[in-house]
Amino acid sequence: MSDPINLIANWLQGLLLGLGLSVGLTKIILSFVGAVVVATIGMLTVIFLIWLERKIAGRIQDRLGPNRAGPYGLLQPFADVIKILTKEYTTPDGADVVVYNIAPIMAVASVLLIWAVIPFASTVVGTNLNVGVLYIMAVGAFGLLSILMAGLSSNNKFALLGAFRSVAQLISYEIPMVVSLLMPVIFARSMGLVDIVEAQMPWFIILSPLAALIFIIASMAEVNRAPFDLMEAESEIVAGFHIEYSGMKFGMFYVGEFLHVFTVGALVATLFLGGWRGPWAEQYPILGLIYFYIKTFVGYFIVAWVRLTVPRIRIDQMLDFNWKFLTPLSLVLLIITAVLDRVLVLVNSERWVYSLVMFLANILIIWATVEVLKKTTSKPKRKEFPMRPVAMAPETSTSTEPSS
Amino acid sequence: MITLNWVLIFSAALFSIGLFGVLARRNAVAILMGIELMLNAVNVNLVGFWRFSNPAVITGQAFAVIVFAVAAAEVAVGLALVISIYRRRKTIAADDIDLMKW
Amino acid sequence: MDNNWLYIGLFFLVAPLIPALAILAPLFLAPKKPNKIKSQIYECGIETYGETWIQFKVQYYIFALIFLVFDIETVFLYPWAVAYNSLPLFAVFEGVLFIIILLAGLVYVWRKGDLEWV
Amino acid sequence: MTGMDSLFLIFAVITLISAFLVVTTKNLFHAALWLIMTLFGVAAIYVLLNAFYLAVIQVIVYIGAIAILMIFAIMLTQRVMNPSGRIFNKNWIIAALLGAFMFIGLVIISMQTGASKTTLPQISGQLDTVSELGQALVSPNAYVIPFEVASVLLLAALIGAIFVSRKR
Repeated sequence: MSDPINLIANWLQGLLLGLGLSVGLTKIILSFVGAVVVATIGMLTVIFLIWLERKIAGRIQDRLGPNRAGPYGLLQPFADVIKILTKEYTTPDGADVVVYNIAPIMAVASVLLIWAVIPFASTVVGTNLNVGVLYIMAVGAFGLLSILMAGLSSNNKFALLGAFRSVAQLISYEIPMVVSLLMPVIFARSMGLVDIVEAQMPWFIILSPLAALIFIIASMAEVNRAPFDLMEAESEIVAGFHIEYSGMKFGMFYVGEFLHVFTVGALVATLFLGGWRGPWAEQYPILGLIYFYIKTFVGYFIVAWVRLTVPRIRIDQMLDFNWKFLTPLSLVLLIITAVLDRVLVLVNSERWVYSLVMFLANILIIWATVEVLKKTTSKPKRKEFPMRPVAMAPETSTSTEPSS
Repeated sequence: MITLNWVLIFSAALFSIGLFGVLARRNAVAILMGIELMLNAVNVNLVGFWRFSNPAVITGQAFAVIVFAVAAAEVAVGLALVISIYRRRKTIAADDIDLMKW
Repeated sequence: MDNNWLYIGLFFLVAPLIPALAILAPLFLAPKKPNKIKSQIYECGIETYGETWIQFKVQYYIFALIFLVFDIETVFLYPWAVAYNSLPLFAVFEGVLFIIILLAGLVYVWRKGDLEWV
Repeated sequence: MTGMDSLFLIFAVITLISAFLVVTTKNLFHAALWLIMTLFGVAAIYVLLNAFYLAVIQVIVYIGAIAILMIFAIMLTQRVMNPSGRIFNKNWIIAALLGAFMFIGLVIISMQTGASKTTLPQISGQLDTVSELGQALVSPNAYVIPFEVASVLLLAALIGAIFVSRKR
């Protein structure tokens, strides 16, 4: 009973083979069922996540969050789903109807596709692609495309502006993301996510905390969450690329965004926090699944926390931060990691020495970066105003009457 | 049973469609799209020859990777030229851009 | 072609199917009473003014250009990283040289002021 | 192996139809979307031919970068929704004939070689093409010179393209 998921899969396989189906067809049907289950669980998680995030937001902003529908407002997301299902669709005049309708589908699909390569536990693995990490980046291209399609087909200026802004942001932050993902690949000598999880004898966040940090920041920009939510920017361009969408079509963009944040949590867990690894995870794969979900929620919580704490940045700051800080930093980190790795392997050091040197090198880079930033950045010059009394004590107010 | 010929015919068709696009379209961006199609056809050929001759020798894939880099450079410079021409002449129709004809 | 990609291929079928079903459901559940005003383009409550396809800054294109070059070069580093164990020392420095050329490009566009959003 | 054959045919037909629409669609934004469809079909064919790394970078580079760049250029240069004027130039019939001759000629040439008899060789299970490619691209007796030259070429393209498109 240590592995209920594979038990069910084996039972299903036996059942299908018993029905007289061929081996190849059975494999296809099993893969199909697996894909449907993984995708459906992803979608259902979102319903819970929306409630969770609203609760966290409430707590951080010193209010209650949803608390009317059901205990602790747990039924609130279901009420929202029912509401959004019965909303009318409006299609704007002059919209490019086919493209307009495909865009929200692609937005969700591009995120769901990432779940195809994530290992949930030691035995529950969809696939182990030998190009897994690059597959994740490739699927991200479809998300980019969905935003562009939504913005260009809506026949709306705000949508167009939002789409262009967000594409500029997404493509910029893809560079540090790709480079930071090279670090786990160098450590694991493989692009397959299963291999990467199995190689994490100390977790990769210990080997390269800076890479994890860069990855989290870059993916925060990739999911368009505050502080990088320029493309929505309610106060500037109303809602950005999905302004003309209503009802479930808008809901799909919303779901896509939440699911993407959760997926980022899963990627952080898989690539840097050891995936399903933990005590007794090899013997009892179901434990690995639980560890994986806990780590995913940790990653998710970090992203949500930053979103609720930090204000939105301007577009020039966003681009400067990426091109003048994150990209050079990640490239320098890559050079140092590559050279150090080769040197440490050449002197044939122990695993703990390797980890310690890598960790110290990362800390050193962070320290040096902070020092360089202190030296080079100047504080924004604000106009100095003379000190003026705001309120005056009653006895002095008559003598120092302002001249104005 | 799939043979090398299938891949070759497919890439020949892709190449010919791209060639037609390059020669017949008026819009300069569309011409660049045609060139992309032709480069893709070349890549399909390279991969096909790699797969059907000796997969242990990686030459075909290495060539295809270099073609990727060349295609990217070509698109970057080509589109920059198109934008520059548009800014001066307010058109990107290829048969209107005849400044250097004689 | 191996079985891993069969699963990926099926995922490519399933992943669009679920949101497509969710989008189709309101066609049976939701009211449908379109009118002229409802389907107007939203523009903060005023009537639509001018053309939608406005001219954009060339800056967007320049950033996309820088992205294209960097994206390709970083993607080429992945096979190098995968093969890291079996590389000779010379090859490691080839990779580092590659990254340095990349950094030189970044320094160039930075110096020339093309990274400024003006 | 009939499954693979039919998959190849399906992807090939989808790709060729989209490619045809790329060169004949009037609306350039739609043409770009069809181009993306074509490139995706080519990526699927790479997967069928076991070139996984190429399939993935096909999507990353072509769809994620080149197609986006094209859409940006379209937005910068033309009113897409109201395309005016003809699609083709005066010589389009000659171009079509030339394309058809090219196709027929290539098919005849490939028929005359032994290509129609070359079947898929088996790939051994432990052949890791990504790792092989990584070694080939940086090892001195293989492709290190093209690899480094490609990076210099991209750098030159970056500098040149920015110089041309910059506002003066």
